[in-house]
Amino acid sequence: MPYLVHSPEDRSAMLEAVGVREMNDLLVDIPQSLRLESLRLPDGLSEFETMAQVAALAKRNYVYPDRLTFRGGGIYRRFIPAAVAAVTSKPEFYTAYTPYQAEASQGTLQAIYEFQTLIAELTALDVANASLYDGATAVAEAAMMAYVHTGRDEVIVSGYVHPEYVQVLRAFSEGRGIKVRKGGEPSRKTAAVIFQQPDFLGLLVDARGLTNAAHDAGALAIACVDPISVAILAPPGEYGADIAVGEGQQLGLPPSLGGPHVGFIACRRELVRKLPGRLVGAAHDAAGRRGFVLALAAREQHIRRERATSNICTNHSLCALAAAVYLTYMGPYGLRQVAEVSFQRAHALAERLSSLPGWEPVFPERQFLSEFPIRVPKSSSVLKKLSRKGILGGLDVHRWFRELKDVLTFTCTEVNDPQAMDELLAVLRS
Amino acid sequence: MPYLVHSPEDRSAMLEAVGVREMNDLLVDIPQSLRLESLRLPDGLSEFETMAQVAALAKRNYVYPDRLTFRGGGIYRRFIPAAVAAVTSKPEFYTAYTPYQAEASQGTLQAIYEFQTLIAELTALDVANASLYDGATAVAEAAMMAYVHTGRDEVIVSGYVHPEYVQVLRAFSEGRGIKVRKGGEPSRKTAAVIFQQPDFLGLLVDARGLTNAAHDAGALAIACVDPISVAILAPPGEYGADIAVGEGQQLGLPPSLGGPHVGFIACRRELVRKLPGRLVGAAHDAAGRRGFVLALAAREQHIRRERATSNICTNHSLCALAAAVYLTYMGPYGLRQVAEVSFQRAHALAERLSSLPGWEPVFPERQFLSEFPIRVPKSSSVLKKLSRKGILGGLDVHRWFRELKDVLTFTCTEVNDPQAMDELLAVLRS
Amino acid sequence: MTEPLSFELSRPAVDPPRLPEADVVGPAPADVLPRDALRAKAPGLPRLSEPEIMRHYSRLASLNYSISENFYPLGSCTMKYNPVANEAAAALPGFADLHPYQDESTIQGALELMWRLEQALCAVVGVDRATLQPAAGAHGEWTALRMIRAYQHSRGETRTEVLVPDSAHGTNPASAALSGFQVVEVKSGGDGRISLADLESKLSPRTSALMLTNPNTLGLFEREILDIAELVHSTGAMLYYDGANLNAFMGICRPGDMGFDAVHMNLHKTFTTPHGGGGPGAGPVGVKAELVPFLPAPTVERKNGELTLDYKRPQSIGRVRSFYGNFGMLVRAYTYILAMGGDGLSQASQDAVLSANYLRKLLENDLEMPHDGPCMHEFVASAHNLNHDGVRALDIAKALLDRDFYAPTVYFPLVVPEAIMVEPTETESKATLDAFAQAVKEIVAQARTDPQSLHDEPKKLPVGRLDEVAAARRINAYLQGQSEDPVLRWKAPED
Amino acid sequence: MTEPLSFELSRPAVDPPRLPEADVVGPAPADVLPRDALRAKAPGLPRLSEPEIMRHYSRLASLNYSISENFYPLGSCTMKYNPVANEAAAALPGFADLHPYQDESTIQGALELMWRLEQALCAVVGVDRATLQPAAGAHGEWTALRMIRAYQHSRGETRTEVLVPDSAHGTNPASAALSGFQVVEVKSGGDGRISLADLESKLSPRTSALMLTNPNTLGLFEREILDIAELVHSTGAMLYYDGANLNAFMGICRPGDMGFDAVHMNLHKTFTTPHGGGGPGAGPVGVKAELVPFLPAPTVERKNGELTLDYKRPQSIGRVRSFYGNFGMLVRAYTYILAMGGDGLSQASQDAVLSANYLRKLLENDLEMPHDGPCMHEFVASAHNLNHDGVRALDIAKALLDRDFYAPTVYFPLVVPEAIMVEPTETESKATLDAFAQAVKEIVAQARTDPQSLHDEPKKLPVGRLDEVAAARRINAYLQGQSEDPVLRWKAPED
Ligand SMILES: Cc1ncc(COP(=O)(O)O)c(C=O)c1O
Ligand SMILES: Cc1ncc(COP(=O)(O)O)c(C=O)c1O
Repeated sequence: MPYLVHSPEDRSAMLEAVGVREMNDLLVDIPQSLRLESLRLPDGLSEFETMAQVAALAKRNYVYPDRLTFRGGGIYRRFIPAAVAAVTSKPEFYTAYTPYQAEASQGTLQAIYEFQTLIAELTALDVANASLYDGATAVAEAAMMAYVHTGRDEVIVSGYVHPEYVQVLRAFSEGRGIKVRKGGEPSRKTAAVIFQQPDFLGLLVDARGLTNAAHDAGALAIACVDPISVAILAPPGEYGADIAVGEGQQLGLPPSLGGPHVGFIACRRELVRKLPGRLVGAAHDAAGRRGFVLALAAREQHIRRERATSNICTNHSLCALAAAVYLTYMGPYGLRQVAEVSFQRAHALAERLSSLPGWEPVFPERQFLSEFPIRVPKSSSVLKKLSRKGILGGLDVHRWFRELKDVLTFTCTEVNDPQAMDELLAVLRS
Repeated sequence: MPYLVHSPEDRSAMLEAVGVREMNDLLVDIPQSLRLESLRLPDGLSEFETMAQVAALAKRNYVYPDRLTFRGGGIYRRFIPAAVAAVTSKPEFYTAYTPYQAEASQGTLQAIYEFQTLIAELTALDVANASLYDGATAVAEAAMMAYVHTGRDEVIVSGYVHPEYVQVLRAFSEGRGIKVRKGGEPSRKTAAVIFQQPDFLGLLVDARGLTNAAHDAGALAIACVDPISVAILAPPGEYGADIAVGEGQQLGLPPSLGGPHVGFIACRRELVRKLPGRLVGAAHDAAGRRGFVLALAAREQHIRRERATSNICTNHSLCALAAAVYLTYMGPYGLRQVAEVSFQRAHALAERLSSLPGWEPVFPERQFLSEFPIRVPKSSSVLKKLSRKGILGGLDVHRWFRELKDVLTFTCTEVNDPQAMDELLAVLRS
Repeated sequence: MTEPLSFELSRPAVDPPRLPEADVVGPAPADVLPRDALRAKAPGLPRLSEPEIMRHYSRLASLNYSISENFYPLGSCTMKYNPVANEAAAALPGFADLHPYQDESTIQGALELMWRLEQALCAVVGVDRATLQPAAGAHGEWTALRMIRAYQHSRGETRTEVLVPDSAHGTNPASAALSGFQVVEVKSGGDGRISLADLESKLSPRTSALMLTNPNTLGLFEREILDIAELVHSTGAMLYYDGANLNAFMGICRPGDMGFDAVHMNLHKTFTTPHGGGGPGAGPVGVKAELVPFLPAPTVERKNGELTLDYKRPQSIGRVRSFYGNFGMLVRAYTYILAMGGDGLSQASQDAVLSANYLRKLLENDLEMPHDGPCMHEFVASAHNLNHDGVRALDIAKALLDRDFYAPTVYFPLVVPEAIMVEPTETESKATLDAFAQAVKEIVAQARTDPQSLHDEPKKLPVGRLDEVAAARRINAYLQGQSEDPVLRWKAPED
Repeated sequence: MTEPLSFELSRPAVDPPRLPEADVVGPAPADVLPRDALRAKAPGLPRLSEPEIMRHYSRLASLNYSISENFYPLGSCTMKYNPVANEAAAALPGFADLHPYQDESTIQGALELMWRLEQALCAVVGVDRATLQPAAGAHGEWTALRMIRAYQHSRGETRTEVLVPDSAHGTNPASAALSGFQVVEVKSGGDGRISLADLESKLSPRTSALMLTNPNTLGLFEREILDIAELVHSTGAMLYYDGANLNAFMGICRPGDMGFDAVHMNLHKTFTTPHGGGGPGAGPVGVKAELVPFLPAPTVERKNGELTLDYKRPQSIGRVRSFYGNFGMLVRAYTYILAMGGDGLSQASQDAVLSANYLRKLLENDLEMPHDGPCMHEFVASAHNLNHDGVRALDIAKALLDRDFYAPTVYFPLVVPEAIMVEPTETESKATLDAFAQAVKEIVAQARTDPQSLHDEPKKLPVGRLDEVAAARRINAYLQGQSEDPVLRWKAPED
């Protein structure tokens, strides 16, 4: 059978060595009443038939070409260098476990150490961890940090933060008995002010102002940032935010219906002991050679158990590796160009869309980078029309925000060439 | 620029170290009259744009689904285990050179040694080489061996040998002044009798009889065999052929419009010194550890120069590796099942096709394995009709053989499920 | 050979990669954005060419042990072979290029896959429905506890305690605490199994749930599982199954039949999705009927042929992750289940158990076996017998690395001193198990004759034992502001 | 660590892989085929499970040095970085799954790619048309000579000799002989370049062609190339360019402009298609107008927008390979050319030349430099200066392996004793070149102080120096029937 290695001879030799007559003799501890005849599942298939069935399922999905995808909402189509998959598909990386034995895991450990450094540089904060599950749980983990650090049990979510992130934050907070408030002024009861920059609609928020307000109330400022945007925008560290989190999908990972991707978290030196998850640090051997090890493990569940900063164990290392390769490929100037090309195209598109009859910008007074909200005559028919032509139009945000009826957020990146925009407008005008 | 590593600083530092002022000082030996301003080629593109252009070209080809591909003629759609690409895509294999430094190339050398053994086992001959370009050049190289070995300058091509192989054989022979005869009895002038089993039409030939006839005339018998077929059919070694050659595409390689694939060649002990190309053998180090090295190099161009057995240098190692993985995955029983499933399906299809009005078998008295010729009312319209429904019908062999007007050769393998045959017949009946 | 950091290889003037130009007339950020919204200092990313980057990561890869090249008997982690076909499946554009906010009508294939996977997982563990949202096992534990709590709330109960055996994995108590429960530890008896007496004494109306893995982390099947279930249920509490050890009995028995109300599964253990050096994984949670209303939203539902995402679940605990979970991992696990089938999965668990017992047998005279066999898919030995030679479990682990084997899990579970936890899995050959046993025997012999030399291992790896204590000291110094070297990240010398 | 052979790992009763069943009613082979047509003895293929197979090949891979992890300064082989994007391009189903006998109307994209690649190659080397059929450089050499011969035949000439410099690669004379020519060697002069005097003396009405590579295998540009061309053409002979060294001057000059009539290119050198441990490569041949009628059939032609394969070429030398050449390699090379562009290719050659001269400079005091610089993309040094210490080029090569570098080409070209041929290529960083030079310096120093120790290297690799002489002896014994151990293949002990 596929992936099994023992031959019948091997099995009987092993049973004999163990000193039992048959397999059942090894299962004596299992109450007879629990024993199954077999699983209610079909028998296995050959690899050929397996792949044919799986491919048939894949074919039943419609893949919008990247250049005709103008929908974001937290997941974006971007250019992914072939180098990324070439590295993450190396079995030495993807078939290794969490690097408990440092000497035999230097590849993974050093890659994580580089990832931590890259995230710290992007966010301009002191220390980043090895990864979290996604942007949503990263926001929640940051809130837990603030709760523990301040001893206060309320967090304020300011403005249009990704609605699914807020939902996850609520689920986490409920367990800990933390109140999640939408908006409002921070007070002495406030553990943290959480904002997203740019926000879920793509618009810039006054990160500096929000950070200062939080600090004035003795609360922490938690910035949820787009990792590409900080090539242009002031990073959390520059305006004094205490914790930066975000979703790393744009750093070399395909959309894949929403996962697996990678959450990142970075913080100021004072908060490092509160960080959730793995941390890799540099160490040396007796010969003075530098190597890397899992560090500050005393924060973690396998040591601290119920008093751990988080329950996270398996995280998203391989996605962090992808992000590290992506950021190393781009370098500071490549990343900036990606951000600027997206910015310029999005602004060009915004202008062209605004010129359509009945289309008008929402919050025209606010700035944006590469994603923006626009009110359209009838969102559903607009999207249907585009979809019929193989174009994935903007995201209808009304499903989360009552006040934003018929508002679509459009996004542009380096994959949406000008011709693609022309096609988009042609369809809309038709 | 892509794939270049030097920064401007690096370049000037290196120029300085060399002791010249500018690049041109290193190109002084090139006559001024030859110097170019630049290449008449467009400037380079980003990887994103490059891949977009290449993908656009790929999209302009129609890919017939494997299950609906009933055309062979030397290249076949078969199940390729994912294991094959997983191995051949390892950079340690595909970015290495010919293993001149044995100690640092044991991976490649051992893989080739295993390939040589696998081919020797398949053909039931003594020794096989490290690979040749393809089946066609393998036939030609075998003929050269016979020419040198016997000192005779005529080779007989018996029956329906792949027409392109024969064309390549002619091109090679012309250079050496060897006469290529189609059919006829071998004589004292004959260096070798070359036949294909099964032949180009898929039909079995009397390999044993042809071999004996060749031997009676003091000529060598060269069998060009389908590497899957020998799981069922007597292999060349069993009926006494001196040299076995063939095309290895079916052993784990995608059709890829005809290449790269791999030619194989195996022979009896007496002929080993005449073999073209690389040979890997076992050797030992001072500590008695077994390793592998390039062997009998004295046959080859880099030592023997104009007296070499062949001019081949770079061969098709990576394709040979693919074949080795494929054969190891299949094992003797897997390979036999692949051959038998193809056999049974082909025979079922032949019967169903013969029942169509105006369709009749060609050479009904002859046996076949998984490919067979059949005469149809009007080949061109049959194929058009099928193609319109996304089915790649049989191969029209009339283009090579005048006598075979309106004859199509159909092939079946484990990828052509019965439903695919139903679809084929439904279209033909419609 | 060690490898410099990408930051150390970086050179200031290396060309950035070629990237598309905007090709539109539009403002540059600096033209429209307020000065103070702009980044002041460029991030210190390395600047390298593609050939340098690829070689850098190729060399890093070569510094790793991994299942692809090494036996990886890491107890509790089920490091089995990761089929390459799974990777090909997940890479299909029809999966990898799907946007999570596409219209449901355009992702019917993906929803069908999730639906079928849920069905298959439910069949394997014997529950009614499952959520595929959790990203890992710990995430699944917490999700399950949230559901149990919501269920009890809905019945007007406020239960504040979760019972966790002393042999449990650290994520169990951590997940319980994260969900707002008090953690109450339950002792193991001398036979390595949970003590019913102690359990009974800890059970109370305050008890919300008992978290259990079976076989437990000692690799022993909880014989009295039915009595345990009865006890727990009789107090109105629920029984939670930590599925990390599911590889022990697929097709042999089912947690659902044992009385477990909620079960998490580690697709990255039992169902061969790769560990990735520490994730991503996937931790679906299966539940019995009474917990179904509380599953995270959305669930996948089949409505007259069409598959839809159901968000209208009034009693749902809400969302535990963005979108629909680690979809790419779900594709891999589904592909594996298709290939294995019910027959293959059953044989896999039987082989896993057989291999563990075989290896245990080979080693029983070399290491201490604190508990009687038979074991299930793994066993826990102890290096306690070598302590008088000054040799510890850690030394055994490091010595194994020098012999091309990864090390077993050591010092877990905590209830066994000098624990060495070995899980061979069904995808390691008898020859490999024999070689591993041979290596352990040699190391034990060496411990007797020359214990000191073991402290110097590993010798053959790119680095020797790394001084974690010194590293921790330097980290503390940084965190206390006594040093500017963060240790937890690279910092440019000039900074 | 060495790895057993797959045959040695094999076990008799391992399950064969799951494969599709026939699912049709049809006869089995034995039912219809005559007994004596059937195979008597099953082939001795190994029987292993997929996990064992994957680990086997993963371990074999780890025994290789390769560009991906090691500097590979193998002279004449242009071991440059192989872009990963090329691999992704060739794997596109729109290329990989095309049947060679599909109707032309269904492969227009593929034909367009071949057409554009031909155009680009012609632009780089300065010729009129090219064939993409040859599978490698040697195959291209032979193809070109066939064309030259056919051309001369068509003009009623019978020229029987091909001139080949003594510094030429072995494939040159071998290809000439294979095409039925006498090979006449032309001597190099003291400056390492071809001796015009000697050339003149060898040229005659019998001369069909002169095969030349420029820069020659010593890495030196043939300054007098224009005079050479004039001389050759004046006798009515043709000039053939061995394109193995094309990496030296893309965008700087062109063989066509130098007067070469036919040119082969190694796409697996200059155009980054991977070497694959010894192929597959691709050796297109470009020709001037007068040779175009003789190109192998089919050629790709553009007829009013449509691309077609032209088989009707009365004067063609025929076919040199089945189908249309190594198409998958053509895709890779075209992808590379698109990404590099004219500007990139020109810079690549300049960097290759700069790097070679830089490295040559670093080593000029350690190794003998038999010829004056500047060199082009590679240079040939000599270990002659170390012979009195009993140290040979081979020792330097082996010692480099112990320092994580692959070795340069040694003992080629034959005109330099103890030749060490170094080609760094443009994709190796200055840091790598510096480290390599440092290693050579250390080895040379070691040769002076402790020459004996060099003979024992390599020490760090899975095997030490292998005794090829003993192996050759055993092979001879087998070939002469004095032994039953073939050495050139594994044989089952019981056989
Ligand atoms: C027994 C046990 N429970 C829970 C977990 C946690 O699973 P994960 O690492 O996927 O969060 C693990 C894995 O390490 C485990 O071994
Ligand atoms: C100078 C020279 N000519 C010809 C060849 C032959 O090329 P190939 O190995 O592709 O047949 C080579 C490659 O080794 C070479 O270096």
